[in-house]
Amino acid sequence: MTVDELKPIIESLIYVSEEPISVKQLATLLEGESVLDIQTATDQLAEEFNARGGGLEVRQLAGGYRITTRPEFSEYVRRYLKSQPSARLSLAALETLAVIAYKQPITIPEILEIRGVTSTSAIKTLLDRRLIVAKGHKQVVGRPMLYGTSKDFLIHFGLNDLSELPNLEDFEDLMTS
Amino acid sequence: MTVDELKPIIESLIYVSEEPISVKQLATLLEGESVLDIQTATDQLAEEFNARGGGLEVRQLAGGYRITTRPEFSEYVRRYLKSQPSARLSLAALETLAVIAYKQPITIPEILEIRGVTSTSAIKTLLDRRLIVAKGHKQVVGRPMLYGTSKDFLIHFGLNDLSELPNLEDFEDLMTS
Amino acid sequence: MKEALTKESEIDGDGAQSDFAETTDQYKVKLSMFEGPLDLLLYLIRKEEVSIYDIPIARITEQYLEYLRAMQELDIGVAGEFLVMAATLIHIKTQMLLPRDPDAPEEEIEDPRNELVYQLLEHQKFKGAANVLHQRAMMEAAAFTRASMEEDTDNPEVAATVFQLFEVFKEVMDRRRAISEIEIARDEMTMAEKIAEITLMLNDSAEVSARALFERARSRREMVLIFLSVLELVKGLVIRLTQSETFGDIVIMKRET
Repeated sequence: MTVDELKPIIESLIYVSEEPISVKQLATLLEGESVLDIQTATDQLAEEFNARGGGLEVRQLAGGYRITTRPEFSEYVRRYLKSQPSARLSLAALETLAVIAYKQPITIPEILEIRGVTSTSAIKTLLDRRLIVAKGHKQVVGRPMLYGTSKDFLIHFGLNDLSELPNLEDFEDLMTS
Repeated sequence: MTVDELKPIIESLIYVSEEPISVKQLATLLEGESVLDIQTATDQLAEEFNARGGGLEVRQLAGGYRITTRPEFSEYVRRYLKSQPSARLSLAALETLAVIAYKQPITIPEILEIRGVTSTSAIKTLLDRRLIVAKGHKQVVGRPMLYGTSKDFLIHFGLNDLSELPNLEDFEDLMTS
Repeated sequence: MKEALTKESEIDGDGAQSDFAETTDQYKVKLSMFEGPLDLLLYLIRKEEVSIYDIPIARITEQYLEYLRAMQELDIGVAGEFLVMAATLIHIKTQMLLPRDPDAPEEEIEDPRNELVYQLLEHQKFKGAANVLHQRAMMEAAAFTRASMEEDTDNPEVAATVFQLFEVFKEVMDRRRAISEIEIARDEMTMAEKIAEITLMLNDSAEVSARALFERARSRREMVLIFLSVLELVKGLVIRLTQSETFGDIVIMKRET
């Protein structure tokens, strides 16, 4: 298949996929097509689709592609769906999440050490909202559970991968400046 | 608003709508805009969107508009849907799976004893999805079949081995908070 | 970065910068807003406009303790972590008062505040990161995905994680415990005992009604036990079962040897 023939197929697959769909997943579904062609087709598709200036855009999220509405039309979409923005995370939960995101995999005692307060209820909230996941046990005395961020974390915060997190050192001078 | 300004808004509304959305509904959401303009914008949008020759199209269905994949790509869409291991389980199946995961190898009567309800259809679902496997017969009266979790189970839940299953101590703090 | 700081105080509930509130209620709200001892310390450092790298430890310790006292007076539960930090501050303060070893080379003298400063800086960084995450989540919440394609409301399905799996397991076990507690201190009878009991009954009377036998059971477990015992006795050729009509009562009889 040519790159141009691949594009509409990829568009329909991005559409039906429940989660952002990766080039690797696309390659499995498009057996026999080269990964390079699929990557090229996906890139071109995203560019062309987004150049239309329509209400939708192809975005790169959590290592895959997904079609979403453009943020500037959110007011109308909210009005239509009568949707409330999902419950905000408490400051404690956000700070705990930040520690986990940058220091993963990390145990509860280690989080306590960094934050200076116990974070169990925040951890529970984050687990319930699937923003973090258990990542096995740490091989130390007591074998505490390790936690890390999930795919939902990337999607929730609009990240393609963890490298897109802002550099922690950038926040160093907040107080001293 | 001009017709051109209306188009992307309408596109995003059609995209998020669960049911085909009618011009009348659009007019309610776009209060203050003329129905005629909305009709024109929707017609133009459909024409332009479909002229792209992409994988999606705006279609008129049941008195409203909706975005669907083009029929000619249905084979790929089907392939995608089939590739989904269907991560979702009914609560009955999930409960049964949890009991098997933590108590394996275990027989159906033993699961009944723990859950207090029969689990035969849940067991069948779990076997169909290859999340559990038969692990031989228990050497007691009736030689009931023993069940345990499969390799797919580990993959599905992102575990390296069963020792990584969270245990009670891991969550003691979380449960009480 | 300036922007981030302003934004941060917004999610902070606008606490940190403004002056101390006058009314008790406001005072309470403000005090309970500190996530932990590090938050309170950062607030004090900012309020006193001192450098985080050169904290006037005596002054800050005094203020810190004053806040703890206020929290106690206002009946705001002071978590243990606040007290641990109070102890740390007092310890640092004492160390600062100790005369320095005049012979020790300058670079080898470690400032007793170093560890605390490091902790505060780390904490500050994560607060900044939390703020950025918050902003990103707000932006992301403005982008919508397509509607779900099918809905099965009769059979709500759960997309499970390992954590969910564990929670569900715990629920099942809790439910089971609750049930067994209702089965008032049931006999922990073994199958051997049950078999002996049935054999004894058959010594007393030639025929025993299976229905009667099951009706004596006080729990599901005992019922299962009776059932298994009967099967075991049949297999061991000790008893035989007869049923005169379909769905009729089953009669247990001793097998003649």
